[in-house]
Amino acid sequence: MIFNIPFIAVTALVLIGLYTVIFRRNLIKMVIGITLIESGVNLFLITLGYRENSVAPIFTSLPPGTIVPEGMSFPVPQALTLTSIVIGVAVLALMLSLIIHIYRHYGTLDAREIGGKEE
Amino acid sequence: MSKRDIAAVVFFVIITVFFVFSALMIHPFGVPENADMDDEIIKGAQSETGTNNGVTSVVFDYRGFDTLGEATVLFTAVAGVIMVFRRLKNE
Amino acid sequence: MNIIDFLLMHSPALIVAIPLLGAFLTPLISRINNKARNIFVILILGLTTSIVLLLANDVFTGNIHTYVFGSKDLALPIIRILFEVDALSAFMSIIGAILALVAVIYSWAFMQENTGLDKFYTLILLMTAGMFGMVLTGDMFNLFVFLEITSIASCALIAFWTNKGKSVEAGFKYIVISTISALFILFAIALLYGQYNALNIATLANAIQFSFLDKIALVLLIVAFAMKAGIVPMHMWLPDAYSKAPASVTIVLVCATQASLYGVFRVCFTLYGNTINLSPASIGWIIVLLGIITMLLGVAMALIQSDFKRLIAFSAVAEIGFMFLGIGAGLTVLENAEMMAAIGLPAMSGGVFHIINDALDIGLLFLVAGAIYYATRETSLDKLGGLARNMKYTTVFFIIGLFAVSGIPPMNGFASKLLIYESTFQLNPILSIVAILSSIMLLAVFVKVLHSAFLGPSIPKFKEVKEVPKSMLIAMGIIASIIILFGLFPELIINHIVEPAVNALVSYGDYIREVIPTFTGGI
Amino acid sequence: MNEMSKIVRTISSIAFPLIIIYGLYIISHGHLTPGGGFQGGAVVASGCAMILVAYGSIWTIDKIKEKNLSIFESIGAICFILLAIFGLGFGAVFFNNFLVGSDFLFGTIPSFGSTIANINTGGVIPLMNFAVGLKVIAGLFAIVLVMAYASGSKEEER
Repeated sequence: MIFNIPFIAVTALVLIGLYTVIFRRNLIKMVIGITLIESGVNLFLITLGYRENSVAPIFTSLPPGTIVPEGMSFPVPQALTLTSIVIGVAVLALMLSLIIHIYRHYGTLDAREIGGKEE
Repeated sequence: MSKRDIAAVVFFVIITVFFVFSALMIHPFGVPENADMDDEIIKGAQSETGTNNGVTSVVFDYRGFDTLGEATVLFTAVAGVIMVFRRLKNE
Repeated sequence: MNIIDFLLMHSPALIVAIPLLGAFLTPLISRINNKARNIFVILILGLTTSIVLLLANDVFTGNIHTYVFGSKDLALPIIRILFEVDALSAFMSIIGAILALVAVIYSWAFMQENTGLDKFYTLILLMTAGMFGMVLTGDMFNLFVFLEITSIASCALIAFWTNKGKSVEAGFKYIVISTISALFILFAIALLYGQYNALNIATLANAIQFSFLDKIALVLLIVAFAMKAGIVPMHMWLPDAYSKAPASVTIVLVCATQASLYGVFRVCFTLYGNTINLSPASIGWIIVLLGIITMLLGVAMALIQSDFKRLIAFSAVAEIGFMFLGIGAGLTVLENAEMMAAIGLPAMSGGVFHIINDALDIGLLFLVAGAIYYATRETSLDKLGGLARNMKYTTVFFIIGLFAVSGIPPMNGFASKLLIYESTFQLNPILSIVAILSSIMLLAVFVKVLHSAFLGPSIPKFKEVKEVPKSMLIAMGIIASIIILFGLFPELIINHIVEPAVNALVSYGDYIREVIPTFTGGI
Repeated sequence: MNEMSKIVRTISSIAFPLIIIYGLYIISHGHLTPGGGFQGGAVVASGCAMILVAYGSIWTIDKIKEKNLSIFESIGAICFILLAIFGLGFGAVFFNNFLVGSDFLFGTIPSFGSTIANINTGGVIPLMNFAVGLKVIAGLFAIVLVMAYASGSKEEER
């Protein structure tokens, strides 16, 4: 069971993030929650690609005695995680710039106050 | 509690159950069940793409179109941020 | 090899790559001048539309196109990204191509007075490219990437008028909803990848065992796509986003929503088509129920709105209900061949036909609303009035849209709604009565708009209002003429475009067999 | 954002070239060692962001406009997609690695298994790394610059 710690971490990250998004009213905290969910999902992806006692799938100066391909971890989840991280950065930048504008218009970051206000 | 809060709690509980079960039921850490696609990629990476780095061979060759999409996402975000902070006419 | 064959062979890649290249070039071209940029964008989308039509023409005869990136042959196991185009994908990409082209023509005059237009056009092109990628791809992760491109671009465009707090708020709401749903989709993809070590849709559909994890993945995928498609319990973001965005963005956003709807269909029918062990009838009834609720709620909310664009947004919600009613009614009789031929196929073709009709009708109405905003700077129905005197063409286009959306002959809405009424009446008369009732209520809603905005005494404030510029009239004219064309020759459209799409929806086996020849299931 | 003290400015001026060189190393060795266009680009962009923080957004936007960065980004993206489209001319499909196995640049194929690093491998991958690197540097720096300038100019108004 101790080997499943990464999956426990994934669940914890996703649930903390989801809790923050659903129950917190501050927009910045919502964004932090989304970032947490995203880290959880990324961790899940990268965890799926690990094989016991494996090395990174890079052939430059490979440790002697490595079996190819069984001794290497999966390259695809790493590539997917890379893509997903960049997408996360893009979304984060856009969300933060919208929050700056919302703050200029309403003078508050509380989601409920913003919903009730007219311009 | 308002109706909205109850709906939020129900949604949260259902999703919690989903995530907990999927973390419990997926294969144990380090012992994947199936490795067809990745073994094929590791074996072919050097001869087909000429790279020593398996991850780069996936990122730029086998799944190169994803990387184009990823670069486009960044491009979109930059265009979006610059557009959102543009100078408006009446300012 | 002549040029047509070359284009046809590479068309799945070109349809995505040309708008992308156009988007990357737009910041450079707009250095020259604004006119060159507008012409360039229209040319790029015109070229894309012609390639889409070329590809669709071939796909509708029954071929399925596959395109492997980076390698000529399709070696198993699939390790490269694969595009797979069947009739349903081609159908959705036609909608996207036409509306995006209309949107840029409309923007020429409509957006003229705004700053930041080079970024605006870049984002429109990116959004279109993302939409094409979503409907053409045959790879789950690629679908996620294109979904993100579409949602980031649309979020930035919804918030285009940053001087209005409400539109920035609508954009923020949209990006939060779409990011969370995209992360759910990514998690579901990871679940599938962890079990089967594959990302290709056909490979996954062949390998799927429908274990407990697969069920979780199915629910997450459907919830996420339904959230983005604006189906009723999760439609909160839709009226805000539709009504606060510039009109030419809204019309592309309608297509983006329908691309998410395509995601629901692809997941239910292809990815899980072989293994779902609920009977199609029970899924069908769930969808029918969802459709009825969506329809009634959309119409009821539309009745009480006083803002023109918000009213159209709620009637767009109601229109989604009609699609669901048709497709769900078809599913309820999927297992019975006789009933299927008699009721199921007409109902499903009605539902699928209504997808394109909805995009055109709602699109036209939003363009009319945009035209009124352009002329009067006002969207509140309480303050508008007597516009028909000065804006003759716009009024005509509005009446065409009104007839089409409420299903009155000879418009396209009538053709698809008639199919839905007839087939659901045989299934259960109550369903068709509810559908007819909602149509009548939609008619009432828009007659109210016609009365309060276009007819009635002229208001002194709007005495000097002029007809909108030519480019906007041309854009509205294109959609209106397609609407009338579809309404006059519905048989032609149904036989050549809708039925191949319905067959592609039902017979998922062909889609999988194109990649994995040994696959035996499917209808 | 205002400029920081002289100590910070001096230290960041000294560190800046080192960060740039390290980032470029990561970009150019993407096909041999961990790293690549995105990672190296992020390193260089964070070096630029350090300069932005040290010298303030008004000084930085005088030196380089976000319009120019956006042009650089477009050029990077166009190079990337053109490299993909060239595959269509040579090998008849998109994203074909047409340089692998040719005698031209980066054409060598390494032998199977553990090898020593040879930079002359990888086909179009190193070129794509450079294109993506240029794009990411310009893109990330443009985001940071625009956001810093926009939130900074607001503070002055108050």
